[in-house]
Amino acid sequence: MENLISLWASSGLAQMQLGQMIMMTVGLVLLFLAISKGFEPLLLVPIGFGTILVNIPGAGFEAAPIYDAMGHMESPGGLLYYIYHAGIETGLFPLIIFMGVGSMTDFGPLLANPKTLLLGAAAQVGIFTTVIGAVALGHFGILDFTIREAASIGIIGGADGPTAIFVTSKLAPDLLGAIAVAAYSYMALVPIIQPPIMRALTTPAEREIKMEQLRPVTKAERIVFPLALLVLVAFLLPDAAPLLGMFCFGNLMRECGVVNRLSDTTQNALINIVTIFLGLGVGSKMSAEKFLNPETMGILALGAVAFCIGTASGVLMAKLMNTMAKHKVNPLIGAAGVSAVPMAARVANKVGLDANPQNFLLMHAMGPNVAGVIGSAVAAGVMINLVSGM
Amino acid sequence: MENLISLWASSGLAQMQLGQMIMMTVGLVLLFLAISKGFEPLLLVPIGFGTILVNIPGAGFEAAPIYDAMGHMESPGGLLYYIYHAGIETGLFPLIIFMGVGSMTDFGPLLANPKTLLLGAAAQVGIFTTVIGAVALGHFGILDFTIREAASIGIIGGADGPTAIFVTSKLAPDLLGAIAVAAYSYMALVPIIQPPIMRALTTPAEREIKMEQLRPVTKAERIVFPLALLVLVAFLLPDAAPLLGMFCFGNLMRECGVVNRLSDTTQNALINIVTIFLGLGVGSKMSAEKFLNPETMGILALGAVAFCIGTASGVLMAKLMNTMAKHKVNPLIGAAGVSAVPMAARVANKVGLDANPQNFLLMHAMGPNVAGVIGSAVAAGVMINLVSGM
Amino acid sequence: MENLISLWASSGLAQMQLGQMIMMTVGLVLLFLAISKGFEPLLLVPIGFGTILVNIPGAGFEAAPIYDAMGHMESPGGLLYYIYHAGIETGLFPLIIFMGVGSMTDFGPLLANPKTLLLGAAAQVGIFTTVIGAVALGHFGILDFTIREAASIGIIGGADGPTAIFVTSKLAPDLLGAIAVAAYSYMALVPIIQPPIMRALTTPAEREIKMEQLRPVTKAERIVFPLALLVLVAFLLPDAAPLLGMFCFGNLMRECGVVNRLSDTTQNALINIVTIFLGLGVGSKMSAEKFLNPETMGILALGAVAFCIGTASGVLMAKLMNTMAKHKVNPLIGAAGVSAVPMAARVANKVGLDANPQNFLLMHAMGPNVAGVIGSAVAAGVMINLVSGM
Amino acid sequence: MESTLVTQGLDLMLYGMGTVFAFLTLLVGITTLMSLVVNKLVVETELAPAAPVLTSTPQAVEPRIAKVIQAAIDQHRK
Amino acid sequence: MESTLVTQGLDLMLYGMGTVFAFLTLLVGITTLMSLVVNKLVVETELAPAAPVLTSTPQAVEPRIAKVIQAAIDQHRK
Amino acid sequence: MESTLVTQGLDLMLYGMGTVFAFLTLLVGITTLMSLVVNKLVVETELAPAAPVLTSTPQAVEPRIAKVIQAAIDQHRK
Ligand code: NA
Ligand code: NA
Ligand code: NA
Repeated sequence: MENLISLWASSGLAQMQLGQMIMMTVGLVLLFLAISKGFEPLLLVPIGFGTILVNIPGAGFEAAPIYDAMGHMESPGGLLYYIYHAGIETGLFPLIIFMGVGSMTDFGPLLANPKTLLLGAAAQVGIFTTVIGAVALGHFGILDFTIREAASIGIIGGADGPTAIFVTSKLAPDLLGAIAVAAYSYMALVPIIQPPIMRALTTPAEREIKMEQLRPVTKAERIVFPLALLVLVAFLLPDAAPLLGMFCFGNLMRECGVVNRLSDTTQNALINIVTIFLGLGVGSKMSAEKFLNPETMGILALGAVAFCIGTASGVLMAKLMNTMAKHKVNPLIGAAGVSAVPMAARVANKVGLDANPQNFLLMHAMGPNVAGVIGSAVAAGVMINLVSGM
Repeated sequence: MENLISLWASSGLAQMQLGQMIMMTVGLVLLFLAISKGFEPLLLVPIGFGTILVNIPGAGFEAAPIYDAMGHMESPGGLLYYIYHAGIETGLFPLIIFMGVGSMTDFGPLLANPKTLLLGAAAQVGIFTTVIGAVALGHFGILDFTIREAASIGIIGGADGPTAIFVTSKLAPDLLGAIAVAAYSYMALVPIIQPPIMRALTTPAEREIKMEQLRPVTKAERIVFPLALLVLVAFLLPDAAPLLGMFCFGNLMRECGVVNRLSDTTQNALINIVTIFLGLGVGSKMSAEKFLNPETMGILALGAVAFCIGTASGVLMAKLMNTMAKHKVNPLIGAAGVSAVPMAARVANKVGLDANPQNFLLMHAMGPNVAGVIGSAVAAGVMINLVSGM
Repeated sequence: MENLISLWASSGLAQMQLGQMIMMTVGLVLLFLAISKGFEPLLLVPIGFGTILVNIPGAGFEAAPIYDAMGHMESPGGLLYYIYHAGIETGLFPLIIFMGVGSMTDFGPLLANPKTLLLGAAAQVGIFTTVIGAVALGHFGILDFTIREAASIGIIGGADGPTAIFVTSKLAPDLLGAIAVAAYSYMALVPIIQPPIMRALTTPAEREIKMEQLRPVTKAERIVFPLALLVLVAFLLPDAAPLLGMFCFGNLMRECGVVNRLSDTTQNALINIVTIFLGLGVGSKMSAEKFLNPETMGILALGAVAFCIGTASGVLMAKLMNTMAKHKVNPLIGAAGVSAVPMAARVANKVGLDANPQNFLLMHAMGPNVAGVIGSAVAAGVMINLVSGM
Repeated sequence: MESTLVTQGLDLMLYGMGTVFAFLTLLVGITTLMSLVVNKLVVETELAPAAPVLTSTPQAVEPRIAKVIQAAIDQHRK
Repeated sequence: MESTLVTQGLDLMLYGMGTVFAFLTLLVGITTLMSLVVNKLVVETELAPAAPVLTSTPQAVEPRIAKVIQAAIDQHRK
Repeated sequence: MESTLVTQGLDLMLYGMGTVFAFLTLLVGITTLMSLVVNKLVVETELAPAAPVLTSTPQAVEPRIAKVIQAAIDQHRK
């Protein structure tokens, strides 16, 4: 009888709290969006599943291990506990992902047209405007964000998942779940969020601008570029060195041509393994007390604003550049500066084709697109530096 | 001269104890069975090799690291020490393997004929009967098992390696070597152990029963099933959530169709890496003092009994179902309920073909086969819960 | 304004020291050698990149994590800190690499002609002569090496990267950067270092010696050999068991034919992942204070000497064997005894072809080549044992 | 007392097998129901044919491997 | 005081965007310069055609995969 | 005293090279013997032709890759 009581007492039904049920539903919704709607499934499937796992009452997925006085383990920790503390709290997983992304990135279009780097810079306006927004919500007493939290929310506008996770795990780990979900959701929504803004800020004539074909880029340039970027970071912005250093390392392995074994593994087995665990680990921060509160609504709202402002800034920057330069750029590719690689570049291409079915912008948009990755990593470095000193 | 003495004193010959020599022989026998007889080589090759390594006197494969008072490492630990404590004591390796097994599992046959789940339930009778057997051996003073040890021995009857390792590492880590070896050895012996029992309990007519062809299963069912199972586990049996949660996660990645990169890696690089280290880590528990004792003989004997009872229960359950149902099942597929995927299903198929060369049971037997995995994970959850409270 | 000062104070330019700039240049030179000259790129690309990363002032790549009094993390450690302490200080990475090398090694040529093992033994003379050299430099007050450091320097002559890293991380971790760089650089220089020595020590007639074709080797021999080697190590030289045990394990997985999944992963994803992190971790020891000192010049000089003596010893041993044996060996294959697989074997082949365009020595040279791996692992075991007791 | 161990064993058997059977029997029902509901729903809505599934982040998804597989598939179709 | 937070936010915006623009503008210059220099240098010296690149350590670099890929390439060329 | 270091170095050389040569010489003998014994035994018993080696656990061993390889092999045989 005692056993029956023990079994019942340990069942989910007896322990389940409303918040946990809601969070499990949130997890299911994330899975639905990922599987049925194609929302960044590589991350949202593990995050959604991790959300469900961590909210199963009594399953102990995020339980800490217990040691006796002699240091022997009395009871092991939960899977998500180990994943979070080994891979996310330390920053290792986002950095390894960044190495993998670097080894998948083709800097060719950027090298052929370096001034598109400015579009990647402009789109980061979204990040910092959103910080102001979060701070203002705090100032007017609507929500209560610290400067560390405001900075983490702003980085959603960087449209770069691993950067957002890296920054948030350093500055505001309690918001990690909400911010990662917002970042990946909005990246998935890029095809819906961006086009109206792009059309509103451009004339049909501008959207039809044909850009001259990109010059071919030599192998030597491709090899030297990640090293040049690394050295520049080392001299000017060491705070961005972890993210950009690993990014450049991955890219150098890709381009140098003598370590293809390593580059292949970085692009496949390694990044896949880390992606699974990164997603589960982010899910472990999706507990009711951390997610179900007004701040999350604020984060979602501010994140959307950040995306919109970033998109607009990119487009406007392109128009500004056109007032000065001889070779016009199609302002649509400015929107790709938010990163969200390669989705944002495809969106620019599609909106361009709508205006003129002969106008292929994809390669031109890849330049600002990867520039946006660099831009938000730089922004991340600056923010970590400044906020830590505040 | 001192150096010569030091070299001699540190040589294996000078330090070797009889127990270590016997255990190295045990390791070689396991390798022989794995390589020459095809006994579950994916696990028994690493386990056998780990057995040899850990019994090399003076090699320090399971030495703990030594730190000075300042926390600096004075001497590093051995390879097997790190593997065991990082991957097995924490439960991480069995859980990752379970995720991989989930991503290799096709629930189609089970979904087409859900009542075969009952066969997977029945076969778990072997687990609990064996617990009684172990307890009885203790009661009559023949061997000395605690309830935690008895439960771990019983799980051998689950015919599922990672489940057995997960349970034993929590309840009775000192028996890990013996129990893992017994579990994998008997899984390999399924083609020898099961057929006589299957024939003894069925008539030729029963063995010739033709089952109707399985209906096709839709993609949507396959996607929703792991989620439904997960939710059920969450509500009713959180103690089974670690194992079944990871199993469902792997299966969802397989079926959802949008994360094939992740599913591929889970089925290949990741599960292979973890299998190597899991096997070596289990081998690290194969020391003379832990393996060469009467309890090991008891474990081997009880394990064999567990398999036999499980097989018989599955067959008898199928016969019982036939007394009530309209669509008869061939009772041979009940034997596949022990799990031992896919060996037990192949055995059912083969015994069926012996009775009637036109009677292909393989797909029908896959239902109870994977149901057996679920069944023993459920049994594992119940046992961990109940035994922890005793 | 304060922020501007903070940004400037944290920029690389403000913090950069001369030593760091030089080390970053060293890193770039290593990358140039690896990429443009093909110097062991699989290791030197990660080592070179790691060298740059660790010398970025303020980037914190090797910062230790900071915990508060309660054990909560206040600030995470740097990427290279975690890699070094988890994988190199513990010895795990070199051991896993050795397992991978084992699974890539074909012992066929060695089994067909076991006496070439003696060539692999002779080439280790380079190791021990170099120890004497390092000790002599200390004796005469030119440089200041302890016996632990001298032993680590000697192992460069083993021409085997993971062995050198394993020994040095145990005996003299501060020299790890210099020794690993020396080891891999000289391995890359084998085609330049060895031929003059080989030609100087042999007559044209000797270089033209044709060796009889190798007998075919059975699968059973290939399977039993790693086990026989393991047992011999276990009985006689447990100190060499970590390295040789993992080497034999990898080779057994390769040859046994029943765990091809595991062997494939060991040869690809696993060794690639560990190679990347091993290289970065070694790079983390390339700081100015550890690398920019007279000892490094001594290490580079002694390493070159070690290679030359090892090469000469192998060739002379082959000539010695010819004075006694019926079947002559071409003394050129003695040079392959230094290991540096498979470069040294290719060099032997090439020098042989220069002497006689019909004389293919490649397969004959593979025997001493892999014997050299065994030989230096044995030497490593002896040195760790003896030096630890001194 | 000695008998406690036996009692514990019997308890384990009783509650253990009970739970296993209860859980899997329930799962039979849930699975059958799930299949019915899902297949009805999906036929009706055709499951929003999973969108063009813009496959996200990595643009350069191993084109080399893709080529290999394509070649193999071409080969098979011949 | 309350306004500190706002001040901090504004500071972050000012110095943050400033740094981002300064850094990426500088990178435009550096990249352009780098391309000029590199392409000039490499055309002149032809970059020491990377040597026969004796591809080091692992002799048995996955010949099975190599075969597969070779087959696929052959296939494509037909 | 200073000379200790030199003594240690000489000891290391003496015992080190001694062990390396002793071990590898012994290995020459063991290997030769092993080959003799193994090849005699295996020819006689034909090594229990490794059974049908029911390749255990994972049923779905990467059929996609298998197809690719099969295609490549077919290709090569043509
Ligand atoms: Na961005
Ligand atoms: Na089972
Ligand atoms: Na060597």
